[in-house]
Amino acid sequence: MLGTYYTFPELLLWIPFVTGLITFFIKKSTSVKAWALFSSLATLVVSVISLFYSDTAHHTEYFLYNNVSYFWLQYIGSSFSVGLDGMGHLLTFLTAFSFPLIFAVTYKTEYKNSNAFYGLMLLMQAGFMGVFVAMDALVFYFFWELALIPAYFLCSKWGGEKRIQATFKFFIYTFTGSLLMLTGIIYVYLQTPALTATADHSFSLRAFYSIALEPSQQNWLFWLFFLAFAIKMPIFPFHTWQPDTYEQAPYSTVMVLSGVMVKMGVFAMIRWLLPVLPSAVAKFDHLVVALCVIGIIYASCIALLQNDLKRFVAWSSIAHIGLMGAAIFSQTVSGLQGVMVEMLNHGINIIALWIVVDIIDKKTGTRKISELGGLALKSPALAIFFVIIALANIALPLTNAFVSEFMMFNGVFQFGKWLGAFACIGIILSAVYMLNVVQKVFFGNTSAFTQNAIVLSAGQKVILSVIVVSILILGIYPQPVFQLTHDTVADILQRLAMAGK
Amino acid sequence: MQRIFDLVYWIPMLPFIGFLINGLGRKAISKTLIGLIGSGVIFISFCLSVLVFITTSKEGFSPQNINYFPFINLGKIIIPFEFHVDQLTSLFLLIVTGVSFLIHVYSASYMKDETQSGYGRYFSYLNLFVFSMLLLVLGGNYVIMFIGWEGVGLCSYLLIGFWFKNNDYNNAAKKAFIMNRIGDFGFLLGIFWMLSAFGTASYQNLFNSQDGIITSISAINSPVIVGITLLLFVGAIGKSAQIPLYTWLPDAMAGPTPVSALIHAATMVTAGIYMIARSNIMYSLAPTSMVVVASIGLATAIFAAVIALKQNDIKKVLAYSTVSQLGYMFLGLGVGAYTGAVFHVMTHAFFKALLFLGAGSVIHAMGGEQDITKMGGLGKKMRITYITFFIACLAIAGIPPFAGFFSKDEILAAAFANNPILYYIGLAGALLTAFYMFRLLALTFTGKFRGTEDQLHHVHESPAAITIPLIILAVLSAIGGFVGIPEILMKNGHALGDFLAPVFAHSGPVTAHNLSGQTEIILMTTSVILILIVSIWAWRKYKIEEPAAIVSETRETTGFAKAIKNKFYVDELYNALFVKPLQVISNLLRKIDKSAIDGIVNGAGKSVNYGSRQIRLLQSGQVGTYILLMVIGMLILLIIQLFSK
Amino acid sequence: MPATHLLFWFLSILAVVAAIGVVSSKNPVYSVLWLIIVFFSISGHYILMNAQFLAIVNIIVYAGAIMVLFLFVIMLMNLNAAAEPPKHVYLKIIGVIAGSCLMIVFVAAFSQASNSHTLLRNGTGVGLIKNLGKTLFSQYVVPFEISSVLFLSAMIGAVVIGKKENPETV
Amino acid sequence: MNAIIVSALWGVVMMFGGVFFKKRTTPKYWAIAGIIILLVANILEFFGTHLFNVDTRDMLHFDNFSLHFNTVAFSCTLLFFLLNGRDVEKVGQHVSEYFSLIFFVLCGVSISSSFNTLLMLFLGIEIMSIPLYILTGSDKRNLKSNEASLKYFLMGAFSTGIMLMGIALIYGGNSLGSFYINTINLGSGELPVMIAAGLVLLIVAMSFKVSAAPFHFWTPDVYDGAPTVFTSFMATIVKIAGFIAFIRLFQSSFGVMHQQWQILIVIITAATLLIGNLTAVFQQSVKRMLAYSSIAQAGFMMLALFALNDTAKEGLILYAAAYSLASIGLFAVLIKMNDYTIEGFNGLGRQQPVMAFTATVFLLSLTGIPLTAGFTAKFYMLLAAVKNGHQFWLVILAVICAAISAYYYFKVIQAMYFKEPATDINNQVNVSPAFKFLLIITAALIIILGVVPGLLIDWLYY
Amino acid sequence: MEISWYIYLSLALFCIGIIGALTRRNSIIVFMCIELMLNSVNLLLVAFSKMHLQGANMFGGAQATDAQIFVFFIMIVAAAEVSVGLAIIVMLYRNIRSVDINFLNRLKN
Repeated sequence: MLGTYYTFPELLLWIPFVTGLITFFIKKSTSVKAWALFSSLATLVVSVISLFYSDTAHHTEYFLYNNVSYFWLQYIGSSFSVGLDGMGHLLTFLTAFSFPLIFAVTYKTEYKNSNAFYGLMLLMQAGFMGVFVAMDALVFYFFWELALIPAYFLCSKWGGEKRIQATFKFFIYTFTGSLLMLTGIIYVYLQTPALTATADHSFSLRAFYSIALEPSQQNWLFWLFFLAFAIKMPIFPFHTWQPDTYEQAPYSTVMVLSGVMVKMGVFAMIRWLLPVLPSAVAKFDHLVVALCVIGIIYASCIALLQNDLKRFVAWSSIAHIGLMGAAIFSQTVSGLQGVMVEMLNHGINIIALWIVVDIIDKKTGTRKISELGGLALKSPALAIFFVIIALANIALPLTNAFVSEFMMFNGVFQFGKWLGAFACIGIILSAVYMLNVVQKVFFGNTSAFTQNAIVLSAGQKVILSVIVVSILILGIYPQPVFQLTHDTVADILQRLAMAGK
Repeated sequence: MQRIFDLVYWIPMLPFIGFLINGLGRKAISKTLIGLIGSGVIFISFCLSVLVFITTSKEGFSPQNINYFPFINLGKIIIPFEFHVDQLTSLFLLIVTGVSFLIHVYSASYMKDETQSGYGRYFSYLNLFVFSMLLLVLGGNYVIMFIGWEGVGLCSYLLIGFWFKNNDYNNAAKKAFIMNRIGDFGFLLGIFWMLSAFGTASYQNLFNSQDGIITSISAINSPVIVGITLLLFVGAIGKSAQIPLYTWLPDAMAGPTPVSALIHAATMVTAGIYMIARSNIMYSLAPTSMVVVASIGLATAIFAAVIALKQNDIKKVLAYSTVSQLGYMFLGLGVGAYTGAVFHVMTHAFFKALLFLGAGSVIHAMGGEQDITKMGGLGKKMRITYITFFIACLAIAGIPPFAGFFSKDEILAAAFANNPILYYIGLAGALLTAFYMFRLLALTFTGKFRGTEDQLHHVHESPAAITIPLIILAVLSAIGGFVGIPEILMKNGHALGDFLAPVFAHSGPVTAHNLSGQTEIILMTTSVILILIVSIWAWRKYKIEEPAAIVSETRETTGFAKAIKNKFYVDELYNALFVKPLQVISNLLRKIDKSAIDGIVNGAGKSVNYGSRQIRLLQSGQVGTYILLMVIGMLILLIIQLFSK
Repeated sequence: MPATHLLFWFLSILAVVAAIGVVSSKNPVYSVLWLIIVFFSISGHYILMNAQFLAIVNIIVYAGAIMVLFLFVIMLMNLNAAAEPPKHVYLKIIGVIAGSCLMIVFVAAFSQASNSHTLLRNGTGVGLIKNLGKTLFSQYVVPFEISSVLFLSAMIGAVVIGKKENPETV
Repeated sequence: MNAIIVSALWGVVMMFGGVFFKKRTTPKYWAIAGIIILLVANILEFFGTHLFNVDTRDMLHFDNFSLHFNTVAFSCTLLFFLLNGRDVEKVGQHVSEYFSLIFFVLCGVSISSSFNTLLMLFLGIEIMSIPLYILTGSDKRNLKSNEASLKYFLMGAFSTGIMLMGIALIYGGNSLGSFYINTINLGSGELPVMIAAGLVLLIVAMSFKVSAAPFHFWTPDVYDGAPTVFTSFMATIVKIAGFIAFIRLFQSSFGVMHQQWQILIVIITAATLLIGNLTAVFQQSVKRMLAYSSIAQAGFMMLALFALNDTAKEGLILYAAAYSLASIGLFAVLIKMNDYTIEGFNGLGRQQPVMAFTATVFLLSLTGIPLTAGFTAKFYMLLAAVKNGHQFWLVILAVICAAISAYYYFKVIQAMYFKEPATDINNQVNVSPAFKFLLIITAALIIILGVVPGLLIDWLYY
Repeated sequence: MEISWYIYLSLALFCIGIIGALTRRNSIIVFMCIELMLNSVNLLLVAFSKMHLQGANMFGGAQATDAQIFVFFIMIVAAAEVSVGLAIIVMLYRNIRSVDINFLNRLKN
């Protein structure tokens, strides 16, 4: 069993990293693609296997396979320790699942000097993995930044015509946030007790959880962390980098950005903010939830007016993220569990959405909603896929998003009736903008751009079907995901509750 | 016989399978086969429903709660995927499966002009609808009900926009879905509140006679209950097209006629009534909400009926009449006549489906013409349609012994018991109903033909696949009422009431009639007499022999009449109140985003650039200046260090 | 008032006046001369504090070598008063103000310095060549040696900078 | 002591070499040999072998810190020679003189890293500075170079005057009447006025040497005017030597009364960070931009003086290494360019992948992106500063400035990778494989230090 | 004589030197002003060495000489600086025929 030689987190981390580095030295573009796909599939296999060891019931074995720690900077009490808990399993799986999907669906697309492209993609995957498995604040920060760099290069090299400015804004914005977080991390670190003989403080997650800071300290530390994560997610009003970046980024990258990278923020909120600064969370939760709820409405309203499909998806995603943020800070079982499931669902759904948009863009040569129309006449298959995906995005029952959004709204409602009610307006608005687009793009009469039919390749059909099936399965039987993340949620809520007393 | 409950899940499952087959194989399978599958699966589940019904009607039957798997399990909140079967369920099962079976058969012929794949699409949608509707009815808790609830909404969206080339249809479909969403918004909040208040959403735990949470709540009108019930009612308003969310239903007539019959008359729109009847215990605990329900129902009943007076589109008339009939049902619920409401749902399903199908047959014959001012005298050409339609009119107008009479009478009686004023208004509504129905009948089937020549040649009786369902429904709406004969006319004749009694047992005190025999008789007779008079008046008024006279209907009216003709400008009002403002706000927000929020972010960058441009001027290149600045810096440091204490 | 005080005041005033002369005189040559006067007066102070060795060195090195060097350079460039157009007057003023502020700050600070009133001790010929030499070559031999590096680099510098390059080699 | 003597001697050797070497290329190899010997000698001393036993009367004090720093400085110089040896030849005729001057500077560096009296500090600083005046002016025909050297000289001399006044005042205030820096340390009492004044003047003078605002004005002009090779040397090794001297002086002499003068450092640090970063944003010439960035980096290194604890010292060593490696590499790349403006870098990624990639690594390191030494260095600085426990806002300011720095460093990256190259053929850059190899080595070093900084720091506790 | 007299005197000279450096444009004169500053420092150091005589007794007289030695070194350095500085000035003069520091403005911003 792999787990006995290399623990799963290591494998998940190193496979993409090493293969990514190798990719740079492959010359032929076809073999590059094959190699990248192969690597991502290998990662997927590992993560799937790891899911079988995610059961915390027989704990020793579980721990053995999923946690490891090496000496790193022992003099300042930071060790290279990585591990997988429920949430880690979930998100590593999402990462591992989305990459092969993306590679496969964009297999036809030709990127110039593709070895660099795929190499960076794989490095980015490694970065994500690192963030999700990090059990040490410094390691976490390390990968948090590392994930950003490939994204920067991918977007500004292979993106649209205004790519450089847009991506640069994105980079500077997030970089600032994370630097602030770094200072926060350092401050917290200096409050931690010594866990090892060599250093008198420690960066390990354990140490971070073990301390109880003064409320006065927490109150300003909170913002240092929150800013970084809020920008990454992005929560209103820190979202302005997102539409531009999504508009400019190449499709396969934007799939990753919106599908996985955004989850880094959510993940970090849950792992590094809530349990570490509980009293500050208790102090500011209303404010934050209010912000998020405003964000939902705000983004939905603006999404109504978008004429560019990419920007449209970007805004709708902001709305969803807002809901996640609100649910996190509702600090309820329902809310947090909902977020867990939603992280997976949102990942799948938005990637699916991008895939379809990509196909439309490639085939018709336009992203302008006003220039499209009547696609359903010529290419019914695409229409059906899109409609299902769109319905998943507006959280129609029996699609995956319904479960998660139901729980998140429920959580927010428990947190505050009025906030909850206000947030729920989102479901109406989401229906409005989604159906608008469905109608304008697929129904009605064909336009000059949509004269000739779009024939889906077999590969695309297969991938979209896989996605649709997973959408439905997760929509009808989400129980496994709950079981996966149950312990994490319980643990975090318990910490919050203890701080409450 | 109990083992039937192990098969219950097949009732929704079969239509779902039908949906899959027809949906995926819509290109492969031949039309006839598609039709067969589509109707066949429904028929099987109809038979199953009959079995279920028989079982439930047995003595000493106790409600069944069938738990399949945990849908959402949060430890302390568990929402299982469960079915709940009792008398109410089984009755609705019968109605849904029965009516939809007939309509499937009808559609098989009605839609035969569709393209191969379109035909398949149609039937798959229809099956999917039945599936969702059955899920709604069978669901063992509010969440499962909600799943069905939104499912039917989706199907109605898909079916209204079935001919998606036409953007007006698409708009109608979108309107329907969004208005439903607004309702669902309330419903959802209701569920959330329920969950946070009671920690459960399944009927079993809420309404169980022994240890039900609600039943154990003694406080009448506790804010929680009122809040929840009102929120749920918002959902019902959306789904069952009550004021203020009714405007989607008339537009929904854009869909194929059988769809209007099935979804927008017989089944889906009655989901609201089902839901409230289902949660009758809660409502009985919240009289305030009851009042709200009753008043909204009554208002809708009158309002819609008034609008219906001046409509010339045959389907629009029927649509408004549906709205108004639904209003009656809510009135019934509001005054606690749950049985009456359900009874009316049943009868209404029969005669309204019949009316729509008849209308469909007429439109079919007229080659798509829907304007009644261009019809007339069709009775001679289309005998069966005419007669069945006539029966339906009698039924809906409430003329004994047809079905509508009994159900409507029960509601009105209960209303009188509750508060005479409700009764009088209700009666007025009934008269209006009688009037516009007979107006419709007369204009369509009697008098002289007003259409074009070739239409006249084209007119013919529809084929058997269309007429048979008509006949069956006609029979049902003729005799369907006898399941609920009032006590005073026949000792324990109210079979339906006895059947449903256990469901509404807990809200007994509210539902109890306290009317003396003769009052009831008097009410009945008066109403019947009045209705008859009105009907005959309408009949004579619109039995137009010479086409010229029709101008009275078509010409530009003024004042109140004009307002009625234009449906009181409600759509325009909503446009001005909600749609436009949303646009404006969104625009505003977009501007804010560009200028303010993004402005701040970019402003930071700009200010850095600006600062850079300014600060670099210090670097003047002059040694003298440099030394001067150094000295000044030194001065400042010295002063701080030496004199800051 | 003892003679030493008189001498002190005389030398001090001389030094300050001369210094002002250095700063203010238009013609560079004059300022050189003024500077030489300053050096002489400072040497006077050295003698006053009987640091004879330094006094001599000061005159030899500064007044002798360095100032002559300056003079050579100035002559070689034959700069005269006209060569220097006046600096912006307000810069001059600011400069003066800044300098005097500095002076004021120092004075204000040191007026309450603890040891500002300790008297200078005379006698004990620390300043004599004998003692200085001894210390320099016993205790301060290392810095002395090291300072040679300074001179070496200065020498090389003079070569590198001063020597005319013949263009074709570069 | 090894380092001082060897470097001085080798300086003399190179000086005479000027007479004997016939070929222009010979001095380079001698210099490389010399620096290797120097490095070895220093490492030997680090492990306790003293080639010369000289009684310095404790005027010089060689501890782990100073010796370790010397190692870093010499290694960087070695790298500098290897990368830029050829370019030194291009500057002017007196190749081997240049090298000997550099060796003298190194002598000054090793003095100022190990001084123990103010006298030695003074000498060390001067020995560092005077050769630099000359090197700056070494490109004699280039007016910019002349101007730079005169500016540098005048202001340098001025700062010397200020420093001396400071020393004098401290001597006066020091009741023991001694120049030994540890005798100045009077425990945590109230700072005597005279010493306080002297301390301010010393801070001013040292800030001048490390080009901290508002005493940084010479830096951009001098770095811009001087021949690029020497700029690279000045901006890296000399500057960090200044920092070592700075922290050494203030920790051992005024460390105990830190609180009484910390505010000055805070002001200077803040000013340096702001001015350095803000002004760099505007620059069009990469060379000048690097000059300003060196100011900005100096601001970050000032945090060590703000913190003044052990972490700060570790951090300073690390920062010294990270900053020097990156800057030397970057300058080496810059020298090869025909056009120093940012546009000059357009499309380099296409033409010279290796150069572009390594340059990217250097820039990322300067920005402080993880996995590069720059990050660990910045991290240690921040750690030290936060540990210090006062003025947290300064740390926030520092990181915000770091973010701003990304703004101008990434302009170059954008130019290299995302802009179209200039089409004219004479803009082609061509470099030797050996050069590329060295660049890769440098980049590798940076990344290694970024992953395991312990390799460098742990020697402090050897 | 009190030490403060000498302190003030040398400070005066120092500041005058600074003023000169600030106000003059002729680089040679600026340089001379800097020399003036150095000399003021020398003076101060010597004065201090005298002041420290009493402290000196407990250190065996050595300490007093320190300052004077220091002055000696300062002179050395000054000499070196002068040679280099003048060389630079001359070089510049060769090129631009002027020693006016206001003409040094090729490098700015």
